[in-house]
Amino acid sequence: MRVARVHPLWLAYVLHRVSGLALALFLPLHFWVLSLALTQPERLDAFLNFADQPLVKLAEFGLIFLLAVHIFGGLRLMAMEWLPWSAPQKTLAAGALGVAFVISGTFFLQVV
Amino acid sequence: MLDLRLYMLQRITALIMAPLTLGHIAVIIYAVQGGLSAAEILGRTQGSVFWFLFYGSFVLAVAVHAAIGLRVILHEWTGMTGTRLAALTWGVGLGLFVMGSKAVIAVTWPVGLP
Amino acid sequence: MTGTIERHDTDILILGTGGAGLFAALHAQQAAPEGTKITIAVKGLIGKCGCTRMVQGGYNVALGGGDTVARHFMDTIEGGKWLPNQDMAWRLCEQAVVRIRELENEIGCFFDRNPDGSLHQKAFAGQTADRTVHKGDLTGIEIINRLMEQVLSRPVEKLQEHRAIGLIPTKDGSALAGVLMIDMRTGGFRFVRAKTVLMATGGGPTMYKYHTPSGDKTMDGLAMALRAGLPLRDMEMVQFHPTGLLAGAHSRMTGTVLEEGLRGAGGQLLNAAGQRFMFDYDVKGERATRDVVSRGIYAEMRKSNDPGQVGMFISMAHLGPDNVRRKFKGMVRRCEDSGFDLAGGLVKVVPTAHYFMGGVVVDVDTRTALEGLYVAGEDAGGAHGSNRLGGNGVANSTVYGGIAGDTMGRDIRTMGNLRDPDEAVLAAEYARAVHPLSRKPDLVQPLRNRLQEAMWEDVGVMRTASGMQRGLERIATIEDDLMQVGVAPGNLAFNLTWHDWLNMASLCDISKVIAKAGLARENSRGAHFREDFPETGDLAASYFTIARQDGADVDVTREPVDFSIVRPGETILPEGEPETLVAAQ
Amino acid sequence: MTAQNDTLEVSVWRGSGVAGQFETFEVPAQDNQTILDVVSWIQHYADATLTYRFACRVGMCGSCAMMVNGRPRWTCRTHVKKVLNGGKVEIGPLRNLPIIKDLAVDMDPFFDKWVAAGGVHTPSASRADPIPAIDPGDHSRQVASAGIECINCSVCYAACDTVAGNPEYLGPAALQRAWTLYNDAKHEDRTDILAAVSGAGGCHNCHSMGSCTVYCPNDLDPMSAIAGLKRETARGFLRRRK
Ligand SMILES: Cc1cc2nc3c(=O)[nH]c(=O)nc-3n(C[C@H](O)[C@H](O)[C@H](O)COP(=O)(O)OP(=O)(O)OC[C@H]3O[C@@H](n4cnc5c(N)ncnc54)[C@H](O)[C@@H]3O)c2cc1C
Ligand code: HEM
Ligand code: SF4
Ligand code: F3S
Ligand code: FES
Repeated sequence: MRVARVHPLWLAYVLHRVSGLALALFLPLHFWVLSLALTQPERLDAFLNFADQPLVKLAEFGLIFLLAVHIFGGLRLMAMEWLPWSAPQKTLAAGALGVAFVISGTFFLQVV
Repeated sequence: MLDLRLYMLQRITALIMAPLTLGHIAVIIYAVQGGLSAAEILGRTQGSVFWFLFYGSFVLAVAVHAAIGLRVILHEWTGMTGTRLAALTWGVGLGLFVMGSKAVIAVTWPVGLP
Repeated sequence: MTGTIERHDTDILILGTGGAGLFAALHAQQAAPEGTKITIAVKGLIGKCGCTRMVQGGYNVALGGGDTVARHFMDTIEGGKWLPNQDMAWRLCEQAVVRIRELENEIGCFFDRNPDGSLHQKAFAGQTADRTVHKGDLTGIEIINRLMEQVLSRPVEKLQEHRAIGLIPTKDGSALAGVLMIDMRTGGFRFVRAKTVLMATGGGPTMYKYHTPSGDKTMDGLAMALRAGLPLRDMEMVQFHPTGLLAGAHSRMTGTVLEEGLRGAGGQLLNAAGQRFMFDYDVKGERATRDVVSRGIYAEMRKSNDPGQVGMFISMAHLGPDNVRRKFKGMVRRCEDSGFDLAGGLVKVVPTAHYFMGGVVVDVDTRTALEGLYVAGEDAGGAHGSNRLGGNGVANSTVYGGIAGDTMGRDIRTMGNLRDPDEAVLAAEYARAVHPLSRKPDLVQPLRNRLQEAMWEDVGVMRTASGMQRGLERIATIEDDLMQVGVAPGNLAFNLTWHDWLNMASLCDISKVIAKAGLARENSRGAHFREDFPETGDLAASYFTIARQDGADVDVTREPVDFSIVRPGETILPEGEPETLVAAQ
Repeated sequence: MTAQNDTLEVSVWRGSGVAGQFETFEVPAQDNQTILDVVSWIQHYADATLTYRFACRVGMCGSCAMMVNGRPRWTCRTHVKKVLNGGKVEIGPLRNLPIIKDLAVDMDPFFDKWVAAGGVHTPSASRADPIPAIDPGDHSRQVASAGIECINCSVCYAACDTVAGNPEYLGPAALQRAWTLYNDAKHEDRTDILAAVSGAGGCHNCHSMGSCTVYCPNDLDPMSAIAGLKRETARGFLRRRK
């Protein structure tokens, strides 16, 4: 059976989960690349060069975006859970997304 | 699946990571100006107790945080429970911790490039 | 031919989970000896069916501030037009004081407060003090939710969606052995033996075209009691609420209550020409008591004599739509959900059968003529006489439900073993229930519609001898037709149509009794209005009706009211007490 | 909008337990018709074996909730016009509860959790005592009153994806009741409630996805109530560690 439940808070939840999951999958890769520094620095350099390509840049932007989304989504959640004000939740959700955009946008502009 | 203890652990690690991650992003934004190179990165971090603690605590926190997070997702999406779920939680946590530690050591241990 | 009937034993069996049933379960647990097994059987889900949940206005109880038990009692007697059993009415008013404290302190209800923290009380029509305790206009939800939680968390056996269909006596007929029921979810039969049984199935005059009670209430209890040979009293007394929503014959919303407070706040009743008419019938206009307003609307409907124009209109807009929306939020939304604009437009209303004053004859401890059977709540007759005051309904079911629990818990100590049933009666009750399964399947609902039309037209708000005779004939034909209508026996699990058939059987049985008792009362009292006998009659010679099954027939007799506490024309209020404590509106 | 059509095309879930399928019926359209009316019409006139549940007909008992076009609703208070989609509507049993038959679900798990969450008043006084004076404007009383009108219809429970994925999770309604009692000055064991909602199926499983609050037909806000429980338990956790 189909379930209809699309509304802002639910989307915020999905976004938080997807970003968390993506980060969790990406992180081991990130760690692996960094640990190359010790043993094979030239491969790290090669990787960093590879990372200069536009497509990869875009992917990085996505990653930072996800991180930002996840962080501000998480802060939003903890604010909702622990701080006494709770009414303007949707605004919070939208706000978190906005901040995430600004941060990752800055990153993007800097990088390109 | 998530009792008060796990919940607090996840929230506390999140709170620890929030400034660390934002700081990390800030550093990257600053660093990428002018292009990255391994030497540049390592030159800044290797041998620095500050960066060791900075990234070390991140690794510790993220291992706990992501393990709990994945545990919840696994349970809700696959119905996994009991020892298998516990084993996977620990596996993810330890795996991340080991890999992360290697990375932190690589980046901050004061050995210099061989 | 008893197919498979599963046998089941318990000590205390309670039928129904309204205010009466749930209170009985709690009190039985407190009063019965350790180790007593308590079982609840109910036609729906625990606490979610029945009318107690639907109580809006509130709970009558005299809590001081000038109000006294004596005053509450006098209002009840005068409201019931001197027909109530006075000992029962007294006990009701007296125990309500304890019960409301129990509800607040032990069960966990929270009723509305005044700014100073004391309970807020208001006055329903017909009361001489601000007496009604309430939780907004959703009092029943608060009461039943809290009771339900208490019962759900206790070790009580729960037989949900179990419908009682027959009271089975012992072979010598001296006592009740147990109750035959249908496990509705499986369609199987179950006979439950018990030392004591409380019947709290809540009456429910749903044989009228317009009615307020919940869908599960279809007079099953009274029909069972009638067949078991118990005397029923005041069976002509059907209370109509004046403002039921009229949303069309196809809608279950039709008949549901638009609250009393609308009229209290100044709501106007208009006819098709847009004119107010209630002042033609009573000086209080729309603010007159329920029976008066119901008759006013009914008379006006008849006057308009337009088949296309059923019902009158309630109008609130002159009070300011926004104001109405704020003050009656729930009602406005409810109307809106079924397509009407209560705040700014006109909503069609019609008198709707609301409460049944009649019931099984019981003593003040809820005992009946049959050993082992106890009756409380709307199933029991006597406390209200010819009219139930708004707010005395829940008070009655919670007070007497609790008393029933106490009494059963006490009585069970002196009772021996479980009793064996008269297998012949058991077989007969079983046969009755499976009757439609061997007939050709056909639609049941048209019969329900026909019965509801007949009762509304001929045994309704205004009655005459010839009308009620005609009504009886119509019921008889409908009953004959019902016996020919079958239900396909293929899938009996949760088969609502089979239960609709059984509902119809109960409703037909009690409809007949209502008409017969109506014929036997040749005067007009409270809810019972005879156009051919419009006078109240001599109060000092007041009688109540008693109906009993007599072979295939129902026999109605009259019995004099015992004025055990106060006589007509007298009062028990101290001399010099003001007539009313309610500030004039 | 094709509400003017004189028939509705209604898909209804049929079956017991996990097995079942949708079956389509043509139902005459009427003014002022609710989904409950539609379902009743099918049982009365088209298929005598259709099973569903209702009692009060006016949104007070919470027994008629079903999935209407994939969204949990009180069917007695849902006007057909509100949900009709090109003359069609799909009606299924409430989500997240075992199906007994057709449109009727077993609500026992819902109520078991209600009790398990500590949703039962424990008295601090008896019927012999006077009714305590309580200031209705008091902050904690207002918090308690915010969720008190819940009719345990299970709509929020059906809307919540966490319940769907995590069968142990107590769910929004039960937790809201616990929060109400936690704020009720008359309740004797307030700390017991925090213990009851802190287990493996407790309030901490809620992801604040808010479907409970968005779909509650009573305009209640279980999400915020659960947040309250999280706040109080977290506070207790930190205090204990000190
Ligand atoms: C809309 C409405 C508003 C009302 N407002 C007020 C008010 O403001 N104040 C007031 O005092 N009174 C009010 N009343 C009246 C009040 O609700 C009743 O007087 C009282 O609740 C009856 O309680 P009860 O326990 O006897 O029956 P109910 O609460 O009706 O319970 C009957 C129970 O018996 C069960 N049952 C029925 N048949 C069977 C069977 N065959 N087998 C097993 N179980 C069965 C039912 O499912 C139900 O659980 C109102 C009634 C209605 C309908
Ligand atoms: C970069 C590393 C991070 C990873 C890999 C990660 C991963 C995850 C994962 C997989 C989840 C589970 C999601 C779910 O249950 O739906 C999660 C949840 C969560 N994360 Fe992160 N996270 C990271 C950083 C952060 C940070 C920095 C914060 C701080 C604000 C944060 C706050 C949260 C919160 C509050 C939750 C709980 C969500 C819920 O209960 O619904 N996370 N995280
Ligand atoms: S919170 Fe709302 S949706 Fe949930 S059970 Fe209560 S009334 Fe129903
Ligand atoms: S929908 Fe479920 S996840 Fe929490 S906010 Fe409501 S309980
Ligand atoms: S039938 Fe009671 S809420 Fe719908």
